[in-house]
Amino acid sequence: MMVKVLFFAGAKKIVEKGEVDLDFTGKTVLDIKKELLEKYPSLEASFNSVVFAVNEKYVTEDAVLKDGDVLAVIPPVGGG
Amino acid sequence: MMVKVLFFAGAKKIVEKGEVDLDFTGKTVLDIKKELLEKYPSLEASFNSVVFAVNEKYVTEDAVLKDGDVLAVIPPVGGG
Amino acid sequence: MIKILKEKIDMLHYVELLKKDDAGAIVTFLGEPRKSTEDGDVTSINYTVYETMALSEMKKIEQEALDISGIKEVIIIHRIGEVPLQEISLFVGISSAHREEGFKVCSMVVDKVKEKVPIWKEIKYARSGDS
Amino acid sequence: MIKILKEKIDMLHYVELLKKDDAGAIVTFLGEPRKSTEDGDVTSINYTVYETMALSEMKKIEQEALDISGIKEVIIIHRIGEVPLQEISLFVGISSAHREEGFKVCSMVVDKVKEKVPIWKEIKYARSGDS
Repeated sequence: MMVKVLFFAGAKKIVEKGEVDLDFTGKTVLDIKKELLEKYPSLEASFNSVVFAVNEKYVTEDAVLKDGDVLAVIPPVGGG
Repeated sequence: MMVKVLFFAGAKKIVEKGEVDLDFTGKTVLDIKKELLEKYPSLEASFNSVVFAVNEKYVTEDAVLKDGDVLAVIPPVGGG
Repeated sequence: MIKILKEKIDMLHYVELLKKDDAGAIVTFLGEPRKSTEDGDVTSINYTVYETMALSEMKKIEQEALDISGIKEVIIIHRIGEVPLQEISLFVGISSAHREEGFKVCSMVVDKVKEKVPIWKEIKYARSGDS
Repeated sequence: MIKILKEKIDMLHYVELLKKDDAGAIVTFLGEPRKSTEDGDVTSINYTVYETMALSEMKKIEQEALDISGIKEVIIIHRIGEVPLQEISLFVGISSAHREEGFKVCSMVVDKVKEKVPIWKEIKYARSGDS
């Protein structure tokens, strides 16, 4: 299935783009996290502190993804 | 000794003036409170909730007055 | 800075004075005459003051706030005379390094102003006259 | 009301919108880029945003605040892009019947904005370039 992955802030700088379309064979957010780490090993340090959102809602890593979902990799936020 | 007494808000309306000079024969704020009640019996109800200041500083009723002091009768304040 | 004013409080002017390079947070409180159903038709509040003592109490409150760690600037302005609904009667502004002490100290200053500063209000109603 | 803006936040405009006949208290928070000695020569902060999600998180925070008793109006404005020192990056304004809930809810809203809204800052320095 296809999942769109969005990167922001530090993660965006490492990946050098804001979004990628990923042909994803796993099931959960944790699976895709592992797949992203294989694809972009330099994300490892920042992945200790990221959280994820699916379709603009925060999710835990056991959330199940479906075809067409938009997954956002959210580094520690810092508004204000 | 002479003490100037200042009235504000509700107490000022009852006494119908903002200040009186009082030839005072007692010693403490409590003494002058009693003397004021004799002079203006209609202050009684409001005197349950007033506090006093001498020379612009809050005092307790056992504070000792001296000649020339300015005593302010302070009804419950309500700034803001 | 502390002030007792007869005219409208120019909030923006005081907020500009609160801005500092090393302050990350500005917390302000604006008090206004309020109309509540139980009060009837309030149109304004008339504030009277024991001015010399009010200034000295406000000065004390300002100093206590400035003595707290992280507080960069303190402004307390009270308007007196007749203040209509939706106009500011009390402005308290605190600038601080971080927001936590800003909220704490702003709330503390407002409490102290309401508790200690000799200012009295008289509610004005649309129909009857005074309270 | 919630907004994400690229231009300067016109605080006075939003404070006017907070004024209500039945509100006695307005508490505002202004966040600004801050210069601290350990940071070096900060000149501005550049804020980036995941805009659609940020708006939806801000909407939730606004609604949670409006659901609290006594809260009359809630305004949350975040500026993005490059914000210099002494300019407002975040404005939160709460109008309420009484001051107690105003302070509590304003502080709560600021905490939630900083915790939940996907906005990131990148500090800009005078000499070197980026952080």
